[in-house]
Amino acid sequence: MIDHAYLIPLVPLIASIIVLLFGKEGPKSNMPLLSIGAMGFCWLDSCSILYKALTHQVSMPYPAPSLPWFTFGDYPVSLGLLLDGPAVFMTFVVTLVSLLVQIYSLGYMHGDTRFKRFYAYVGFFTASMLGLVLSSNLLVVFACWELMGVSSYLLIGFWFEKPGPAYASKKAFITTKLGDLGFYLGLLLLFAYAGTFEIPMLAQRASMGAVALPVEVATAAGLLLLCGAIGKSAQVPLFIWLPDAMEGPTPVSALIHAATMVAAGIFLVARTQFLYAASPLASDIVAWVGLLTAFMAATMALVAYDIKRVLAFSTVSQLGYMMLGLGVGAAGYTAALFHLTTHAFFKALLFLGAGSVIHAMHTNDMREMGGLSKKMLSTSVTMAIATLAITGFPGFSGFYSKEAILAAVYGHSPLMWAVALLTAGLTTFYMFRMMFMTFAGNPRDIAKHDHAHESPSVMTVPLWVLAVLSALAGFLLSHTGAFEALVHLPEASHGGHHPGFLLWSALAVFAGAAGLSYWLYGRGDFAVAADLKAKMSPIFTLLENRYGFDDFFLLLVKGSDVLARICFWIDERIIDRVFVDAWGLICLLLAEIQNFIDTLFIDGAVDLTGTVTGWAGGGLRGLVRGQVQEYLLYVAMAASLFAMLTLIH
Amino acid sequence: MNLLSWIIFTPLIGAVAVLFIPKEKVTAIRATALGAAGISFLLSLVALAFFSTAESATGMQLVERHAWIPTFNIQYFLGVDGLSLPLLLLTTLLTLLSLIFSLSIQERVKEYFFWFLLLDVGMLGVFAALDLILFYIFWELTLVPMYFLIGVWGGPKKEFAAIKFFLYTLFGSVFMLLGILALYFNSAPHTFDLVELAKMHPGWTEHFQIMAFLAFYLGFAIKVPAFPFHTWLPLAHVEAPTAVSVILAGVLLKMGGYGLLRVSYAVLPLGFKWFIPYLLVIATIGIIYGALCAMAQTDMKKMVAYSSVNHMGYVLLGLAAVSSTGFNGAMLQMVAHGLITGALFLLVGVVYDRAHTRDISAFGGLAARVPVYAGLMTLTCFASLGLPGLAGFFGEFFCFLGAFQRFPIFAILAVTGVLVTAAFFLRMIQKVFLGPLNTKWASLEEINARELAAVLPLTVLTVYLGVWPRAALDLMNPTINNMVNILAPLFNK
Amino acid sequence: MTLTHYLALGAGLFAIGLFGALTRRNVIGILMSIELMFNAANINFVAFNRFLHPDRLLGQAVTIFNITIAAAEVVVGLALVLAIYRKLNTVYAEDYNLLKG
Amino acid sequence: MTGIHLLYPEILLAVLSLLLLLADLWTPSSYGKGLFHVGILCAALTLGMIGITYSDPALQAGGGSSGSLWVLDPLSVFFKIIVLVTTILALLLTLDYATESRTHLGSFAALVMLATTGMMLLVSAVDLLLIFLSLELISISSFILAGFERKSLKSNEGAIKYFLIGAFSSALMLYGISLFYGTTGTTNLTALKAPGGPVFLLSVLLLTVGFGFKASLAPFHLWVPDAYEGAPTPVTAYLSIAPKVAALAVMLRVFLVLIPVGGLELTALFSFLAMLTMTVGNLTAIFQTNVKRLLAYSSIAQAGYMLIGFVAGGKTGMEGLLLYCLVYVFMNIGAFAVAILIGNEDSYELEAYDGLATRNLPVALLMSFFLLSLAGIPPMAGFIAKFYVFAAAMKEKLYLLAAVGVLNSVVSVYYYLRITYHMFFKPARKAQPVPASLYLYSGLALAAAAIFLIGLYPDPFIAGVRLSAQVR
Amino acid sequence: MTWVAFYTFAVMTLGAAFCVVTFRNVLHSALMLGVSLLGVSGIFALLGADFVFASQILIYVGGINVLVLFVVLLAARHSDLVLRQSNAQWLAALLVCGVTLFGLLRGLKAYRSVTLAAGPEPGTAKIARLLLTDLAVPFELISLVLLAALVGAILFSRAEAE
Repeated sequence: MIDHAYLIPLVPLIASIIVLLFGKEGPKSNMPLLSIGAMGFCWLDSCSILYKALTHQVSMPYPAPSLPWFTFGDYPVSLGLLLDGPAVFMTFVVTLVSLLVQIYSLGYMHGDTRFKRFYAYVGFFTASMLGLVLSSNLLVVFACWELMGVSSYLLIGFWFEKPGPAYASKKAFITTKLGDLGFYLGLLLLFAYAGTFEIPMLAQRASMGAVALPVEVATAAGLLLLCGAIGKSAQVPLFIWLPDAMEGPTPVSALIHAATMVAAGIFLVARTQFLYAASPLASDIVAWVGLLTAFMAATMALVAYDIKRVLAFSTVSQLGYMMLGLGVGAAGYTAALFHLTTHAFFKALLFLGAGSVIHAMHTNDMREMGGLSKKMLSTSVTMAIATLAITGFPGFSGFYSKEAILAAVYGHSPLMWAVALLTAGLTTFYMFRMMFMTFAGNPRDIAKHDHAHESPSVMTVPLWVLAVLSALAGFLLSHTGAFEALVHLPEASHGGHHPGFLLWSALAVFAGAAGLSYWLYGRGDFAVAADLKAKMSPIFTLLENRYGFDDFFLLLVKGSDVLARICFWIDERIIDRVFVDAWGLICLLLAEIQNFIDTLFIDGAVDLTGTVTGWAGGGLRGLVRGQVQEYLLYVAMAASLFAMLTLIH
Repeated sequence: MNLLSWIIFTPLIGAVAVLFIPKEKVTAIRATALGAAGISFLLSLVALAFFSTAESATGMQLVERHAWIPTFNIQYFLGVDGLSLPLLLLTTLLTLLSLIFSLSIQERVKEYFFWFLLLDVGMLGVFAALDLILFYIFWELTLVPMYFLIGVWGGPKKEFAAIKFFLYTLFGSVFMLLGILALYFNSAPHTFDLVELAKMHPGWTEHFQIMAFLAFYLGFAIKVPAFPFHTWLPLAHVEAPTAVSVILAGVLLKMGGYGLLRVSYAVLPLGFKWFIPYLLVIATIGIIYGALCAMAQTDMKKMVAYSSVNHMGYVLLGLAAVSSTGFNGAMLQMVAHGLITGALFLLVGVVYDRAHTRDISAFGGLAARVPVYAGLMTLTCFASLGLPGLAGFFGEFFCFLGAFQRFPIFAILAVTGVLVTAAFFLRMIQKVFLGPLNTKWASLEEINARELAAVLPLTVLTVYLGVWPRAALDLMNPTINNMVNILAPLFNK
Repeated sequence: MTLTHYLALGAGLFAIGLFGALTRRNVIGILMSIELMFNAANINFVAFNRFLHPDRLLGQAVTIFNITIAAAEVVVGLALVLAIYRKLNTVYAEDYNLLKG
Repeated sequence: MTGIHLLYPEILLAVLSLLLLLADLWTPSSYGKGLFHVGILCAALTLGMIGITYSDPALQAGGGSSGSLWVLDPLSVFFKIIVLVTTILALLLTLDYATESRTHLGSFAALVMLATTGMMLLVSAVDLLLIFLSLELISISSFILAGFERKSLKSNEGAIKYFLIGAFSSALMLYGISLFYGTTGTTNLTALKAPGGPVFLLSVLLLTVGFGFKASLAPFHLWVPDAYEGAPTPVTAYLSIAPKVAALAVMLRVFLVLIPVGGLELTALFSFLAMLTMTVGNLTAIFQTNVKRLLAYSSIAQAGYMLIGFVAGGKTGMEGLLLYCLVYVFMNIGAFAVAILIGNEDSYELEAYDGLATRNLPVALLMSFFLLSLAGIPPMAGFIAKFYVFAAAMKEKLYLLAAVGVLNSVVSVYYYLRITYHMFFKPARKAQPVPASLYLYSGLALAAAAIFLIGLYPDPFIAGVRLSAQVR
Repeated sequence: MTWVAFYTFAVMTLGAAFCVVTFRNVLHSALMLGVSLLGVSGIFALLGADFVFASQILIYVGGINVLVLFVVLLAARHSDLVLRQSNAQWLAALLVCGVTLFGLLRGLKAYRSVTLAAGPEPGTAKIARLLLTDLAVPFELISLVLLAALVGAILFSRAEAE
């Protein structure tokens, strides 16, 4: 199957087009099954590829055939695949998460009037991501990148009748597009220097040193691509779209946060690692952006009450982690991609679980929840597993990946490590806060609580599958060394030894944060928390306002609106006037000259003013007033002019 | 008469035939017009089949040459190459589709189709003519029908729009005529033959080339329209009937870009070279400024019109690059813009026919009521904002790529226009299609078969060219490579 | 007596005629002034003929033609004046201003 | 009398017009229309006569002997034909013209023929005396024709203004001729010595006044709108073409001799005159609301374009001028024909054209073609004509003149299109269709066919023009 | 002796001409025109142009001037005598005339040295020969002009009622 790996993005794409164009729309449409089937096929295919890769039946990167696409000038461009370790793992994760999300959605989206269309979009979304992951051509990567932007636009705004989603989808698209401009320019820059879009060829060129690819170019290109990643992966300062993107259906959030959209940015930076390797400056900036994002997002999650927003901020924070990892060298590279994989599982699980809760409660607000563990056992248990995984509880998958990143960061800069560790503590705190507020204690909204019930098995089964993976994936992949074997940079040193206190400090932070969370939120009433909030309201407000980034961007939008209006005003009032009315002006001028001459000579001293006003509007017609002797005068003037002319000669 | 003549003059035959059908027989008139445009389109497909896309096929193909006015060595000289054929195809296709869309015209049908077919003749001729005088005659031939089409069947300010269009473009083209004459009298032997003239630039001083270039540029820039000569465009587009807006945006603007490549660049390279810095500034301003102006609009059609200013800015940017990449981009962008903006105008026309308003804020939530229409519109908007996978992307991309290779600063500045484009299109979608359904339009009808027949081919082609750009690139690339290579020593100095 | 004397006389007559044609309000006055201009030309013809080209009496012959032409013009002009006078009851040129613009 | 045989056509026409006058005197007024047809026939006969005269090589040989007052060369034949064609067309138009009194149609025809005789002599004349007398014959006939509608005050007023300016410029011209005679000792152009000097120059310039008056060049054009508006419309059509064309022809002939002989540098002056004429004509036309007046200003502007060909000079310029004259005949006659139709039906105001496209589409379309041809839009003949003169200007490197010319053609489009605006864009004020007679239709069709033929296949016409652009 | 005659006639011509253009009463103007034309005929006589002299008196003074007088009388109103007879553009006209005269005189100064070589001789026969040979066509043409003028005069001055 590996020779036909191109089917992996292609099959869902075709399925999605079939579903969209030919399927019957309606709550009871059968078309979702086609979509799920297609994704299942892809998953199996990716499984087989992964299996072959893990068992070394094929060598990575695998030379897949490519298809000539088009030629412009003297540059041929082809459609090719880059099947290497990260791609194979990513494919597996994406297909699996997408498959589970789609199955889950059978329950979650059941009864929606645009049931079929949802699947078409999700299929398209996944296909774009798969194309991005697998393509060897940076141009195709960009294309898929943009298509993903569109799919997210469509899915976030899926319930477009409500103003919220309609606005959020636009915001997501524009914000990411802002980052995409960086990607776009980076692409232009790389092509301008290298004359190719092929990632392997670019990498090869970068490996040839500064002669082939000057450091400044590498830095510039790296930073420009980073802009793209910042947009897509919701890093500071472009993270603002992600919390709003929660307006979409929850399965979509799961997909976006776990496997597709936001992962793409991380994956892009990983794919173009060679640029950052060539430019320490760019690499450092990547790390700092990641760190800053991780920390800021974690702080913002502390004060969120919307269950999905908490998760959204946590995603941003985790993505910051990954970015941080990518910025700290070869060890970080492997760790970041590992975290990307494990994060996919537990974040998907968290969102799907949250979806289950929302499905039951018909609200997102955690203050109206509480005590759900009794009513929704599967959900609460699986969510708990995911929480342990994300907080890095030993043995769960997050533990391995996060520790790896922390270790890599420590090796790079202890200061960064300290901040990252603090962030991990914050993560633990707000995740437990979420769990406590949702599932523990007594119900705070009785009516909704009474109404709530466990979700159907079509929704819970995917939860359990993901729960198993969240629990075990880290252990399996890390201990067997399978992941590192496939995903590593050439210069990476294997099995580096880390000081023991890294682990202990992490565990201590975990324990402290979890305890604090229990003290504040786990005991039924939030009196202490409320008190704290009242005391530190400026900080809370700042956090709730997301450090003012939203306002800043709103200002930007307003500013561009004003600019647009100014431009239009200039267009209508000035440019149009100048180039169109100029004719009129010339005519008027001629008429005025004419008037002047007339007034001067013809009227003599007789009623000068009256004539001027009388003729002002007359234009050249003033010349022909029907007075025959004036006509004669013009002729005579010409004649006398002639007489003078002869004298000059 | 060979194939190209037939393509050009079939609509003329149709027009004359329409003139002789009594005006009461509306169906016969429509059938004749559609038939003529259809045959012309089919013949252009035949031309495509005969057209060689081999790397070596850089010359003119399907050439037809007769002496016409020997006194001035004016010839009836037609031919196509990679520059003209795509635009020729675009013209025949858009004309056919516009005519299909125009079947709903009820008022003065006979005149309408007569003028429309006459317009077609002019446009096709411009792209096929290789003699400058012939080129000029066809160029001017488009003005009159356009004037009538806007003036009779247009919107509230149609008369003003029509005359403004006519005078503005005529103002440009008369200077082009002077440029043509200057070329003629400075060539030895005197000729209007574009192919011959393209070989004569070594004998001309830079000063002469600059002056002649400016004369031509005025004509082309107004047509493109390049900042600051664009102000006729929003008015003309807004006031013109839908099908005419399609032609105006889809074909007429391309004549400017085509002329810049075919005449200004190929015949007057030193003038072109001298102008590049200015062209860059103009293109960049056009891109950003056009997009910003579009953002300020509340009228959908006007917004699309200003977006044309923005998109043709990309074309100019690509031209300023003077490389295969840039030229390919410019050509591709022109074709794509023809398809996409054509579709956009048709779609705006669809809703206008029903709602009698184009005010963006007058709508809301239409996606729920008219999903097919909304889908098509959304797709087209995305194509227009340059989404990969749709036709708009590659043209834009190559334009930027070409420009970036030589003038990165301008490319970087201009890229911001892309963002603004996205912003105003998405805002339009949001306000018109998303959100709660405005109850005023609760009974709005879905797009009908006639309109679909006009729009769908464009949509399909938009997707096709977006996925498989070589369909167009293979046609253009040999010619463009040749053009660039011939003059490369001049420009790379 | 030099030729210039005669020519200056012609020029003077011409200028006076010109002035009259430009300023007389009465159409008949204008007509008379134009006659003066014709006469100025005639003086020139005859004078030139006499002084510079006496071998052939072309100048005098032309003068004969001019006198005849002047007569013809006056006839038509006066008829027109009478015709319009019958309708408008005025001979002042500035009153003929129906056509303008 | 050497070479009198060359004037047989003129003599024939003069005699015929005298006979017509006599016939008009002795026949009852109801026969007027019949006499009119006879007049047309006479003009046609003369046209045939030209053919015979010119095709006989034996007769040709004697033409243009030194000292003769007239020559018969291709140039004069060309213009004679043009003038005669115009005469015939204008007379045909008169048949459709609804005048308040249809009496004296015979005299009318005779006067037109007399004027035509004058023009035919004018284009052949190589002697300033003959030129002056021919001009006077044209003028006096034209004055009468302009005032032919005796009951119309406008007609009277137009005629008297026309007369006053005509007589005035005659006087100026005559003074010029007197100076010319003084400096050269002759009025003949064929055997001219090179005199030079300021007086000679002044005489030439005063001659220009006379020609400029007839050709309606600015600033000698001011009578044009008034006379044209007042005159009966067929006369307007006739006056707007024939005298103008003939005057330009004689200008061409005179200056072709004078400029080399006198060593004159008049290009700048005539360039200026051309630019002024075009600009004044066009800019003023924009404000007109009366179609006759509008066409009057347009004809002034057209004279400006023709003058470009004259200024450019050389072979191309001459050919351009000739071609322009040829084309101008058809497009202007066509436009006036429609004006007569609408004038009969309603009025000469622009509002009368409202919605003509819905009332009579063919006429509206044809009118648009004539107007666009006047504006110089391809593929109508007006474009070829403009192209030719602009080409001549560019060839002589008169860039400013060419630029002003093309800009003017843009301005002119504005007012030409104003008529189409009324015809096509405005709703009709009356519903019933506009009837048109067969005469008018055939006249329109002929003119339209001519402008399209010349526009699309100009080669034979250019060849003809090239043959004609020869003087002896 | 010649110069006395010349200046007499010149003063007569110019003075009368000046009166023609300035007199308020048109009738006086018309009479003054006759005087001026007579002066011109005197100049012709001085120049030895006998036939022209005769023609001038016969046609101009005897014909044209009488005709003018007729029309002046026909088309006269009482109010004419009290109204201004020159229009508002006299200043411009004066300027133009001054410039023209200045230009003309400067140009014509060149002939200051030209004086008469021989005395006059009768020219009538010569003119007649000229008119009937070389200038026969113009001579015939003038008859056409006169005819046209005649037709016009009849047409315009015929009574309305018909």
